[in-house]
Amino acid sequence: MLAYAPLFPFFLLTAVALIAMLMSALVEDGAKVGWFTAAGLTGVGVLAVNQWASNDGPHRLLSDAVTIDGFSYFFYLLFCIIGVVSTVMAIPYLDREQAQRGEYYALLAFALTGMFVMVSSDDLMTLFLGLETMSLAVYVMVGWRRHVLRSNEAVLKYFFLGSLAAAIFLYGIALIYGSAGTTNLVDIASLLHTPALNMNPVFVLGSLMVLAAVGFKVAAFPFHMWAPDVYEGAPTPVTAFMATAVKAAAFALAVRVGLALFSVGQLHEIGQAVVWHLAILTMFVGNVFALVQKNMKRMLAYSSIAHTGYLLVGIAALPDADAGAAIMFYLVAYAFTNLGALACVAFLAGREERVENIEDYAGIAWRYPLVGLGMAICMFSLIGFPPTAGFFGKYYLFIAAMKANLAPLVVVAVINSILSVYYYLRVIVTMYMVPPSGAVDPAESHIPGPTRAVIVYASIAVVWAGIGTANITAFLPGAAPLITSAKDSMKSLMSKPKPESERTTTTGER
Amino acid sequence: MHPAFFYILATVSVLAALGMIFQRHPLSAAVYLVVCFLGLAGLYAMLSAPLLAILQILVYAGAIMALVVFVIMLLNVRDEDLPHEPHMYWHLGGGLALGAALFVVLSKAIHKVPGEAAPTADLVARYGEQVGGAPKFGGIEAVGLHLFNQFVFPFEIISILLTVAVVGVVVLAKRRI
Amino acid sequence: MSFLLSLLIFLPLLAGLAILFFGDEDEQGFARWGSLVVAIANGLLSIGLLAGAERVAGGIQLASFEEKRPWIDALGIQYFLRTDGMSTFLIILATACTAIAIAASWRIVSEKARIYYGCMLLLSGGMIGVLAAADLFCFYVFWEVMLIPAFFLIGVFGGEQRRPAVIKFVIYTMVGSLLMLIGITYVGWQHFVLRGSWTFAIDALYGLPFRDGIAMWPFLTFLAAFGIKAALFPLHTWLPAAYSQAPMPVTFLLSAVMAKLGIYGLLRVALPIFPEAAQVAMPVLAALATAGVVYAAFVALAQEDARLVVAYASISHLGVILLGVFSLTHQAVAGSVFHMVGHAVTTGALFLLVGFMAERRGSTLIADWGGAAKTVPVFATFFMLFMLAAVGLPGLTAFIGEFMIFLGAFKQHATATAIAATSIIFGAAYMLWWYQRTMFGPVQHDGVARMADLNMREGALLMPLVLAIIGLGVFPQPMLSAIAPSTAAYLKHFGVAADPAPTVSPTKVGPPAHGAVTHGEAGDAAPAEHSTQGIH
Amino acid sequence: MVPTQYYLLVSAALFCIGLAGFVSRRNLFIVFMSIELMLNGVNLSFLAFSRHIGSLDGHVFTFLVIALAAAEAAIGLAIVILIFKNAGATAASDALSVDNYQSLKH
Amino acid sequence: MQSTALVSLIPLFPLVGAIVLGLVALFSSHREVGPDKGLVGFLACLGPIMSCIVATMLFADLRTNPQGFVHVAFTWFSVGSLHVPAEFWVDRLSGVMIMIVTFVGSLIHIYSVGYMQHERGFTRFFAYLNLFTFSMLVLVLAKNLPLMFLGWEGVGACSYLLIGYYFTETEKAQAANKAFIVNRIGDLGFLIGMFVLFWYLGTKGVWTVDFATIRENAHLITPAMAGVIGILLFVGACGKSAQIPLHVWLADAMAGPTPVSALIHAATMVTAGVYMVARMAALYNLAPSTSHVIAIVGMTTAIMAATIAITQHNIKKVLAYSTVSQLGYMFAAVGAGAYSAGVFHLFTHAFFKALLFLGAGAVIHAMHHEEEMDNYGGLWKKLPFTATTMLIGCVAIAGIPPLAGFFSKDAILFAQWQQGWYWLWGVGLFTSFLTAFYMFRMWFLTFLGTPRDHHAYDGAHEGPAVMNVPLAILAAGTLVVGFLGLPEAMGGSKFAAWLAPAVGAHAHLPADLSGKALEAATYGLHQTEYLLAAFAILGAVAGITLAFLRYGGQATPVFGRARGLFALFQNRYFFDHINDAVFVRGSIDFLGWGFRHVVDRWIIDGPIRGLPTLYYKFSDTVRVMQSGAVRTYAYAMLLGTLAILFVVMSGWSLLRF
Repeated sequence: MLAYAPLFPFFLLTAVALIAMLMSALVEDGAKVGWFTAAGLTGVGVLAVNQWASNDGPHRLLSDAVTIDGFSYFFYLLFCIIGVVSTVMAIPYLDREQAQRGEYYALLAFALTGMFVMVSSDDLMTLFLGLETMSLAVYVMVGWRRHVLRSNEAVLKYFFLGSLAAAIFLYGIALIYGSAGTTNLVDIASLLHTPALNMNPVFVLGSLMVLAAVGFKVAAFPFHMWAPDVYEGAPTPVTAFMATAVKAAAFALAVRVGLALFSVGQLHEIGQAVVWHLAILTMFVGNVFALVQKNMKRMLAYSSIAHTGYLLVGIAALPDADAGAAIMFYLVAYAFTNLGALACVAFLAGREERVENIEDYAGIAWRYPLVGLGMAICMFSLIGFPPTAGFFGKYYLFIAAMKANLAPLVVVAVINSILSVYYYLRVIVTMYMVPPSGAVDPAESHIPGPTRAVIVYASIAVVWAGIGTANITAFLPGAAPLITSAKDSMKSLMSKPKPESERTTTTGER
Repeated sequence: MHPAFFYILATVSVLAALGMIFQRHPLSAAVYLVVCFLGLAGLYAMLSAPLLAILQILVYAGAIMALVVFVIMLLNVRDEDLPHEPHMYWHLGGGLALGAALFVVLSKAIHKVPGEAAPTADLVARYGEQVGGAPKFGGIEAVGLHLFNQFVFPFEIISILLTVAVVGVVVLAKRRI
Repeated sequence: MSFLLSLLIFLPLLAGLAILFFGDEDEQGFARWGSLVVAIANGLLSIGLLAGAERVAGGIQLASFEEKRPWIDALGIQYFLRTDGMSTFLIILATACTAIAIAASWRIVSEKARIYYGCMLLLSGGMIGVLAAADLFCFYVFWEVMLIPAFFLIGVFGGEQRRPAVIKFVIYTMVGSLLMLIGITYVGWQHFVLRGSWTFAIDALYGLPFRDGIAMWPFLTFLAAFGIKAALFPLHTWLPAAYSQAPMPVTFLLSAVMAKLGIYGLLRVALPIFPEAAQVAMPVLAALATAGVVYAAFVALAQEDARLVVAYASISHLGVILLGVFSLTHQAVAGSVFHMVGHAVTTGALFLLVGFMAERRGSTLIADWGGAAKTVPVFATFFMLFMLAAVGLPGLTAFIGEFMIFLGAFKQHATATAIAATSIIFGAAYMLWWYQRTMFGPVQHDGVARMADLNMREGALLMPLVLAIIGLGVFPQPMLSAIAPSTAAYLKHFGVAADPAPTVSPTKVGPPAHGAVTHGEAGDAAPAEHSTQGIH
Repeated sequence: MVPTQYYLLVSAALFCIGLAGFVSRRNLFIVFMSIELMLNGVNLSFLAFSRHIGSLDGHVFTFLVIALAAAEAAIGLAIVILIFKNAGATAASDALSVDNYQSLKH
Repeated sequence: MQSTALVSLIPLFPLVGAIVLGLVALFSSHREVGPDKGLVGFLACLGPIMSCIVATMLFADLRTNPQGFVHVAFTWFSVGSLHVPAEFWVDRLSGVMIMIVTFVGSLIHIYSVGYMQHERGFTRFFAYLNLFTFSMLVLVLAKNLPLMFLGWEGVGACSYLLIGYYFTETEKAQAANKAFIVNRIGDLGFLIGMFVLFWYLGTKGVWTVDFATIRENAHLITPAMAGVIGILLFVGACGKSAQIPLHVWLADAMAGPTPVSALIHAATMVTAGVYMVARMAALYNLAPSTSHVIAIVGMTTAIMAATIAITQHNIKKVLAYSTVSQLGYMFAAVGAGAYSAGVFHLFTHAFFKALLFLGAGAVIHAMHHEEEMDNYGGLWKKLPFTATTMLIGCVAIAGIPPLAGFFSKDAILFAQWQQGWYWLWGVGLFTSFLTAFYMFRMWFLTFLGTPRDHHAYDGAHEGPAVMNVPLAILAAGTLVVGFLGLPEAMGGSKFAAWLAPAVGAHAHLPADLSGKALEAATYGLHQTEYLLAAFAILGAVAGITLAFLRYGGQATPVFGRARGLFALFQNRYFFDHINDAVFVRGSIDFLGWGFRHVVDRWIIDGPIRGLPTLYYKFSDTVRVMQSGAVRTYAYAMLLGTLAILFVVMSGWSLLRF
């Protein structure tokens, strides 16, 4: 039994999800399920932290399908935090929208289950199944407001395009399986040192199809087009969940897959070249399209695409461990930032999300100082302004890219950061410096407690994740401990011991 | 089995697939798809995958397609409910051109898949022999053992996935909660 | 007192946050008194930086306050603060100006006081942080931290056109600082490549042997950031917009301290890290600085709004300082550092006065004034003093800096300096003309006739500036002595040797043994023992 | 014996036909079925490769994909039902058209 | 060279006075009744008088100690090789200057107590005046160039403040601006000259800005470089001493109260340029061509100002142009290497021009601030004392022996002759004729004839004693000081001998002569000198006669519009018109406006504002690509995938396409 101890967080999470599912059938008030889920996720997080602290190297379990290492724990914790925050954020939201049902939280927990799988599996097929578990749950969450046609439209688009991406992913897996004889990433990575596989067009084709599918999940150009529509149409807490957890999971997947498939020889060249171009295009597309958006959520969606572009710079800098660590840090920073920003958006939107246009935010910072401040901090973080976490994330990425001789990408990223200033700043300027137009219908003058908590804690986290240092406090991860642990996690990801089981890999005849 | 079966089944599958995308009414498309799936089941069987062939017929052609047909019927989709598709053939032409381009790339790569399929003797040697001389490869026992030895974790995941689907469908489609 | 620097930075920062969150919205009591007390306390603390100064051969060696803690070990980033002769006085300047600016805001801010005063303190903390930072990364963080409170101060409390102005301000600054981020990343990485470890400690980055030709690019990124902040022509257009729209105490702080940070950055970071590239670029940069000096002077001449007159005057004077920075002589560099303080008090004082003008008359348009010297003689007296200081009258502080800059720069950029020095003409022209149209002549407006003179509070605010203007103009030497060792150390990065000692006066003054207009025979007549006297 | 490549070609053809159907048809059901077709194409590949290299992994994968397809079908059809009901109330004639859902754009 | 702290006391007294009075003025600025005028007047005069006493003490010591006294008060600023101490130096040159400044200054302070009695800003006026005295003393006492520059600019600033004393009148305020700005043009030359000198001497290993050290090492400077430095410094002198083309401010500067005109714009500040050139004599000696230029500029200024003066109607303007003209003489002298002659003229001019201005002030005071001579006439009867003293001044400036002006002017003209610059001598002689003419024109118009403004005439009366005593003292001085500078022929100039340690002896004869040759040469020299003096006297007498004929007897002289050449004179050679049109309007309306509205807004800011607009437009255009249709998205995805596949597979030649 102890051999499976590293899986306990996953088991616990699954249990939480199942109990939440059962509760939602039995308990009338969905909010209770929500609180239960939040508590359960906290428990999972605590468990994960405990195990992480005593982690003694990667554990490969269940026929090498699962590898639980520092990388996994890092993301477990991140997912738990995001899970708790988005649960808490959703409780008042669903109350307001009169769509409070326990299943929402169960699905959220199930989605997290899928993400857990995604970050702790070394097998392409298992990764894929995790991805699909997550996706199916998120599809349903996107369509949560069933009577709202825009929400329906969002889920329709997301589902169909997601399925298409899944099919492409799957075809890629098939080609990889056919050419490498295995779907285990560790095995593939070691096989890649043979030129036979490295140069095998079938394998390259398969890898590229996987890359395209991952590109869809992270919303990279030209696979990004679903994102604005879905982000806009989805309930705001779901948007927050997608922009943070789903994106983080997708990038974790990208790191894992990228490290395995694209880190050796010619494939590395190919992967880097493709990601190089995708990064540039993604950044530009995100920033150019974001500028003219009137809808706040849609703007954030394009901004999310732009950030995908920045993150792709990090992906292009792989397999350098610093690049991976930078990506992880960035994801954390971005998660807090977006949770905070979208919590503000969710609150300000009012019933049925009528107030979502940026111009409606005129003078709102003076009516809701907390919301204004929280949003401002998050916008500054998105711009990449010190001392917020967003800045440090970008900085680590730039350092990593420099190290990988990708200075041009850094320059492009900086140019894009400049472009992004325009639209982020507009939000702050509107909130603080434009007199209220009177068009805003204040849905509530009182900010619900959970929303307030989310905004406050997210804002603090955004700042703290920037300036926190190891020698001020050891128990709250700020910039320094975060990047250190991210680096350690990357190291544990990249230094794989030999598989425990001696499963022979059949490579097939060449 | 004789290679001719392959050609027949392959042709049926591909043509049925083509037929599916050319149908105006989803019901007839579904029928074409079932035909295609049946053809595929045959091909599975030819690839020493009897279990999957059966599952293909039972689950895919049977359950899933039945579900699709059922939903179409449930929604009572009449002809006038069908979307107006004025330039359907043009669109299909474009789509097929795209598909063809991809196909060219894929086929070029597939062309380079090295070597030949493993000889049956090898499989027999590795997986044992069923009654009747066929290898146990692809049989329910071998696949089952493989599944629950090597792929128990994915199996568990897929069960979670199915649970998610159940919850999701309930949430989405239930009339009033 | 090793934590003095941290205290100086974090006292205003934390107090600013506290006021921001817990201050009152309307009553103003806690917010403004609290911030004033903190600012004054910080000002007094900053004087502690002068403790432990010692007289050494080259001047006065200030005690070096240093503080080093690991911050982000993974990249060798440290929380590293240190002061020297260049930064100490600027820190004192920053703390003093903060206190004055806060005290000057008394009547300007009527609502949202907590935001205003909180941001003031945050801005102050950020500026002190920039000046104290000895780690490039810290430097950058503080550099950007300044921007946020400045953004709110201008954008929320500014004038009619505040929104375009503030957006311009932020975009400009961001463009510069993000480009600088590339440069910072690059030099850190180069240290890693060339020396094998990550560090951003500024002094460790001095003297990195960059590959030929490549150093110009990162240098330009730094130059962009600092040039924008210091309004180097033609990157100056944000400045008039921001300065004229910000509330005047804020403009005071921006002009007195923030603009200096760009110059400080050049001296501390951009030039010494890339000495070769800097030397290649210097003639061009000196030409730009000169162009800015003359150009801004002409634009100032054509302004109709006092705020813009001073704003462009500020650009012109900053150009002079930049000219000094781009010259590698002891006089020019020391003069630049000195003039940063000198310019701060003179231009700052003018901005404060413009603020008082706006308070009194409700307008800073020159056409709305005239003859005010009759109704507000005390105001006019202060104004006259500051105006004369701004035109560089000897005996007042700005002269010392300008003189040394021009003198020093003349060695390297003779033509440019000669052109830039015409600013003493044009500077006098726009200042005097402005003064005349505002203060002299008959009283033509009722508003002017009914105006109240400076009250005690305002007078008390201006007194430190008056004292600084006169005191530093007459007795600049203690400060210059303290600056000199640092500038000498700075110039070593460029291979500039220490100046020879000045030639002392001969012990006796003999009669010049010249005939009438003796057509170049003087050489023979001069006593031989004088010919090499004083050459060391 | 039929070479593996032939199977793979059939698989690729099915996949591509599925794609073509996906991008060119408006009918939600047919788009949906196109996805199913693509998944089946992939399945054929899995099995062909499985046979080719004599590994049972492909079989398991196919098994999993069928289960996945079932789940996706359930969700997908639920979405179709949902949207048909919601949209049908307003514009019945095009409720089944993909192109009907373009309100989220630009 | 002795060191004595007394030197530093000289400028300190007026400084203290200025500060005290300034504070009093500041704190009483809102009082209806100002502080007691007697007390303020006493305080105001105290500083200059104390300085005068100290100066006299030191001056007396200079007889035995030609090297002078030095005191380093403190180090002003010092960085690297640049060392600028606040070091004051009384030598024989500056000794003369401090005597002029403190003595004449004291007299004018006393006079002003009477003159300014009824002005509102009484205290303020004396604060400025004391501050001016301080600055002027720093200027002359400074031992190095930057410190001299402090005084140099300080007097400029005080001049600005005092010209603008009646600030409620826009024209007067503008005149103040003009004075300061034109001076600044000269200061620019001064500064740059200083820089060139500093760095050039530096290349020779001498790092200094100290006068004494410069003089010691002047031989290191090549003639060409000395010429450059000399010209640059002379530009500064032009500004301060109102030489062409920077003379335009001085006439306007008469907007200030008349004592100010007497002190600043006649006796002291405007002579600073001459003083500076004399200070740098060692340098100018090396650059004969530059010296020649200076002489030419000086003489041109002299005649030009004289021609303008003959057409002026305003009594102070006449005196102002007269001052410009006399300053021109002084520069002609120093240009000819006759530094002692130049400084001697400076010295005598200080007396008689201060006298004339104060006299004019008395007239103006009597006539209720009427300055136009058109309204004077016949004042002899009302103001006999003033008329007498002014007559002495006029005679002196006209160059009638044995008054002060004769000897000093004669020395200057003789110096031109000696340099072989005969035509400059001729111009000087003609100017001397003009001088006599316009001065007596002024005197006749004012004091003779019949009153033209009876109302003012009836109210006119002599000023109080406090005004008359200084007049008397100055008149007495005018009568006697000339004898200090007797020509060579009449026993030689004591003044020149006095100055020799500071500026060098002006050798009249080649040094290598001896015996008979020397005697012969000396005889010839003396004959020439007598002859030239006779010419000068003749010219002066002719001028006076002409003035009497033209203005003396007539009851009401005709003041018509001048025609022809006289129109040119009356319009001041159109200098102001050209300056205003070209420089003032050019910089404000053309460059300033153009830079502000065109360059700043469009050329620099245009692209910066344009880029965001372009960005926005571009963004607005491409957004339609996000069509909202699933199929579009799917196409994008598939085309993207295909593109990647194609590019990669062909680019890496994995496939043969």
